[in-house]
Amino acid sequence: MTHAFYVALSYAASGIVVAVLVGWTLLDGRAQQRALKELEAAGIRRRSAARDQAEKKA
Amino acid sequence: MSEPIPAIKKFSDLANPTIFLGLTARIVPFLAVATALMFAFGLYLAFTTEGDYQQGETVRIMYVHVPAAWLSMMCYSIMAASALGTLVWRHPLADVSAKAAAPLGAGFTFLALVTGSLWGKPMWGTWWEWDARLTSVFVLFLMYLGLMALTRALDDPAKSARVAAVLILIGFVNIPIIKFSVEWWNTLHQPASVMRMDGSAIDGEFLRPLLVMAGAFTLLFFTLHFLAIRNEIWRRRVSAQRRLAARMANRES
Amino acid sequence: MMALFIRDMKLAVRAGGGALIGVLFFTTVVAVVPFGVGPDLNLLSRIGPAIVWIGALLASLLGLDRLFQAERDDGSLDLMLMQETPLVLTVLVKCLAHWTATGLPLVLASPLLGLFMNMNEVAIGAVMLTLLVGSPAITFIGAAGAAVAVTLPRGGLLVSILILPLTVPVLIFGVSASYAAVEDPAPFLPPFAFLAAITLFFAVIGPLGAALALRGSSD
Amino acid sequence: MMALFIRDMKLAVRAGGGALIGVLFFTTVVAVVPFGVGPDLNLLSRIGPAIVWIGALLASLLGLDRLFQAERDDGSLDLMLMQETPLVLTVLVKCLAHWTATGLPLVLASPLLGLFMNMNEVAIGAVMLTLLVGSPAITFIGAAGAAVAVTLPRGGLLVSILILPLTVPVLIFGVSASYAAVEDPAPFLPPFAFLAAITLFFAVIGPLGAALALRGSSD
Amino acid sequence: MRLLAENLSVRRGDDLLFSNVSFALTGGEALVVTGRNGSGKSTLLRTVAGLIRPESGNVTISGDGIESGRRAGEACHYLGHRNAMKQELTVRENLSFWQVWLGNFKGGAGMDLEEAAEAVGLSGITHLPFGYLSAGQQRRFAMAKLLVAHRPVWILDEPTAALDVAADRLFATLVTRHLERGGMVIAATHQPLGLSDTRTLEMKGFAYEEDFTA
Amino acid sequence: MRLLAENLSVRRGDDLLFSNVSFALTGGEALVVTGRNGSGKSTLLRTVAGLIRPESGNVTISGDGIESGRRAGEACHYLGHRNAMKQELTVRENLSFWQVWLGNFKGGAGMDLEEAAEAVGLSGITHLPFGYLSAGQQRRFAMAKLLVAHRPVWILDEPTAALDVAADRLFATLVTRHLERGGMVIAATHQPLGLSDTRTLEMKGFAYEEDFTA
Ligand code: HEM
Ligand SMILES: Nc1ncnc2c1ncn2[C@@H]1O[C@H](COP(=O)(O)OP(=O)(O)OP(=O)(O)O)[C@@H](O)[C@H]1O
Ligand SMILES: Nc1ncnc2c1ncn2[C@@H]1O[C@H](COP(=O)(O)OP(=O)(O)OP(=O)(O)O)[C@@H](O)[C@H]1O
Ligand SMILES: [Mg+2]
Ligand SMILES: [Mg+2]
Repeated sequence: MTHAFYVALSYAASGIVVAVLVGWTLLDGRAQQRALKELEAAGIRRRSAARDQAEKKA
Repeated sequence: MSEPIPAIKKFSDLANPTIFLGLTARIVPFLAVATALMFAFGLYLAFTTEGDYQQGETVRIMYVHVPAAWLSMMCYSIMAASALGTLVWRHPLADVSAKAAAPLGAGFTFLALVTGSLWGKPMWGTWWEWDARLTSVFVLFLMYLGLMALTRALDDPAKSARVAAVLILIGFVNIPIIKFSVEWWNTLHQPASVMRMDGSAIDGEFLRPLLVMAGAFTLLFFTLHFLAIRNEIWRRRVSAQRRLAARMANRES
Repeated sequence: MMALFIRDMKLAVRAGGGALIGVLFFTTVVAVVPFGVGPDLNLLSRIGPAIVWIGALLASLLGLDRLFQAERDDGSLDLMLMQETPLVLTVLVKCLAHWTATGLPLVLASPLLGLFMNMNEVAIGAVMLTLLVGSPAITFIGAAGAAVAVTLPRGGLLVSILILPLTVPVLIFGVSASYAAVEDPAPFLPPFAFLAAITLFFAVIGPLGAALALRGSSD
Repeated sequence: MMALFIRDMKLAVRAGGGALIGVLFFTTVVAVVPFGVGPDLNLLSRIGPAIVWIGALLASLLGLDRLFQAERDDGSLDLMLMQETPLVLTVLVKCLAHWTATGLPLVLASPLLGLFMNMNEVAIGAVMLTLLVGSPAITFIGAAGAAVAVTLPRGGLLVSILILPLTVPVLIFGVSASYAAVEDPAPFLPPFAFLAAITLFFAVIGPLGAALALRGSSD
Repeated sequence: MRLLAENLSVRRGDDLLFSNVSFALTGGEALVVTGRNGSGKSTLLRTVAGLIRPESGNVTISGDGIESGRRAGEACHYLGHRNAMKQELTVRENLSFWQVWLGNFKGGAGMDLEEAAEAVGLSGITHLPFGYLSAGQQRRFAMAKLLVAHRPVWILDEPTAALDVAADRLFATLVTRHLERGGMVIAATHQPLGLSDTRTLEMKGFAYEEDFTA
Repeated sequence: MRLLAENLSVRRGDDLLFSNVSFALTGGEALVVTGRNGSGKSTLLRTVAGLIRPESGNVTISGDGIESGRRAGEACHYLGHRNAMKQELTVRENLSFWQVWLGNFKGGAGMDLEEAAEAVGLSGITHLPFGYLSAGQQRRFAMAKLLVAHRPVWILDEPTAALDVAADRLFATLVTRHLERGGMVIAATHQPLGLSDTRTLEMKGFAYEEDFTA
């Protein structure tokens, strides 16, 4: 096995791990935002948001 | 998120999740771009500098192995600081930060283990050895996974925060062990040559790409950590609003 | 049936990362061994296959006793017993889901642990193969034990008593097949074939026994 | 306090022989290793103490996660938390009862397993003695883990993961004391004294931690 | 359709709990089982559901298109003290699992999930994990489970324990509607269920019998 | 003797369940806590028993020979949804364990085991394993537990669920007798308890507030 092989493998491994970390973080963020949107659509408002609106009206 | 960002008036405002979300929304794009640039430069340097006369090509593994190893320890230190924040100051974001850091730390530790093994096979002739440095890094990896398992199994954040913080602090003894294992015990692994009291003992030819790559990894870590904290805040909002939904349904019916 | 499989998989994943915890436990158990016997690589590689097998056995045992207990505690078991669907089939599907969620990750993690135990590539492959073929047997045996334990008030622990002796042959054939792959004189195939036979045998006997026990238990 | 001890012993005996399972598992683990290592008697007797210790360690994990879970499930834990009696003391007594029911049988079974491993009399005696002194530490550490996991649905494995790293020092000193007894140059007493010290240390820290965790978890 | 229980006797441990209990129910009828604590109500219900093997006697169901002498259990929904729902799964996942798994008994069809949630007055929160709900909400969704798959016979063991007054009324409506469609209901309870026009079976406690003192 | 709860607020998860609940009880008084499902009755009771740490406020007990500001929990019996009895042990073993373990609070003495079994109307079956008993019988023995060790305050969470009519009456008698002797009772319930002359606290549900949506 040449040394270049181990080097290539290390960089490949690094690439994969970094890609997984980045991908997971982004997908997780997307999922949470979707869930928030769903809740918002179902009419669950954050209390502070509701309060803000009330203040605006007043 | 297009929320208006409340102004930061005092230091403790940073504890406010909404303000934090606003800040990250502004900072993260810059961080991400900087990370990409730094990686490009680091990789360029890593593959254009010459190989070592002793280790040949494999020295290039160092440019990922060492930053990953450093970050695995730094990440745990950040978690320990967050744990202190949870226990001492009851900072609402501290627990979020610790929880968000754990998977990242596990990732970097895994990387250090894998690249170390890939380096060890050509250099030492074995993938693995139960010496003090390697074992302690492996223990660090297990600790990360254990903490992840714990925080996910206890789904009430208020409850898991203190338990996790205590465990993080107990596990912190491992970090000095990792750092100094090469000096305290007789190991295969080489002793520190970059970060030493009496100045660096490594050739500038290798030091330059190493430091650039270390910078790139660090930037990557902070970018991801910010994003992960943001995700965690959102996750808690989701679960809080779900509970609220359950209770509102009670009231209406 | 598919619905049950999917539900059980979802449960395993959601209830605190079932697979992750199992693998972590497996790894921890194996990692404890060098602390006991010392970091002698030769010795480690000799006892490696046995240790990995023991770790896998312990890891599969620890979650197994809840296989039906959880269903009974929330009343789902009653509804399953009332169904027309043959109970044996239900048990079989539950076993498969359990194995996929907890046994398979162990098999996949075993090469890594093989490396830590300084085993060579052939030995690692052999252990993985034997685990793949042998570990379902543990689940099937465990299912029968878990079913018997459900009848007893809080008999969770009893499972291990009932099933441990039955898992001994699995363990022995698994380990000896792994060694046979490395050491020349000993042939690999006979113990491996035995292992496969044991798994098939328990794939029938285990769910049958479990179904019988559950029918008898209900009250 | 005596009442609690007696009750817990009764429960351990009635709910399917806690002692028996541990011993069975212990025996299985120790019996499988010779299959792996082959019939090399010298090697066996060399690794014997380590294997017996590892087996005992794993076997004591088996019942540990249920230490408080059962009490919580039927509501007894609430009443115990309301009592004036210091909670630490309650936990300590529960640990002692658990050890008497499951740890002590392991100690008693170890000479037999020592014989399997072809250990000589001195080594057997040493292993038994170190187990007697060291195994309570595992229970005490486990109590803290069990208290942390008391609210979890699938606590079992998680408890083991939390406590295994902490038990490593116990394992190391236990094994090295056992070896020291057989090999001449190494002195037996220092590691043995260390082992005793660890046990005493955890006899204080374990119940304290468990009590804190239980107070925190109650709701 | 007709549910027939003939000469049921059940032994628990060494004791005969009850003997020679018989009753018949046809479509639209409800049977309320009453009696003191420990008189065997729960046991009788579990026997009818086929969960306990009686010492003697049997329970059968008959009707058009049902082969005679068929085990009654398959035609029954059983709602015991426990809800048979998983805390970790969402309400929708729970309900849809039972819908698929239970399937419909001949001669009827279950409701849609959302419709069933509507019927128990809790539409709109089916995306929540079951464990998030309060005791009363959980019990209501356990009732929704009866609606998503069709079964002619409902067996209910203390269905209204821990429910507040509003939920009690809702429950009575559901049962009445089921009866109107030709279903049958057997319920054990200590409290009035708010149903009009039911038959009552009073369990008289157990015939005490011992081999060793005989 | 006097039990004083001042300005109790309790947070569960991220939500404030209730705030500023105060009440005082003296010997011979009973407080009935009512409210809809999920309004926080059980939570209030557990807070009084010292099982949940309140966000603010405290519960203290005072009286002759009791140092002031003492935690109320130690003077209370708590009977929750679960009976705190082991299925594997016989009734007698269970009761005698709790008798010894709990001991008597200052100023009173618990009953004999058999006497207590008599008082709940189930003497003669104390030799059975607890797991063999029916739901109602188990509940009755859980009440017997209140009698074997003396405590001035009884905290009861839906004590009469699963009880038959006779047992309901029996329960009312036990509570009345306890009150006559100068005891105090706090009970959460959906059903009338059959007690004359009690005070009522109605839980109104929750105030919503949280950190992460602030
Ligand atoms: C799986 C095996 C390995 C692990 C877990 C591991 C772990 C680590 C860790 C944690 C560090 C950071 C130490 C510090 O900051 O003081 C490090 C640094 C380093 N490792 Fe490894 N390593 C492994 C294998 C190897 C191998 C095989 C080589 C080379 C033959 C190697 C060469 C280095 C070098 C040169 C450094 C930088 C030391 C310095 O300048 O501070 N490592 N490793
Ligand atoms: N661990 C927890 N985390 C968050 N919320 C919780 C937790 N436990 C309970 N709750 C919520 O607290 C509220 C009050 O619950 P509690 O059991 O006190 O109600 P209750 O008045 O006793 O209702 P019921 O009449 O159904 O018994 C419920 O809405 C419930 O969802
Ligand atoms: N496994 C068992 N062995 C022996 N006897 C048992 C067993 N299980 C229950 N019993 C007895 O059966 C009798 C009837 O129990 P069952 O639960 O049917 O009563 P129930 O009418 O539902 O009472 P409740 O009103 O309290 O719910 C009880 O006296 C109980 O002691
Ligand atoms: Mg009943
Ligand atoms: Mg309640």
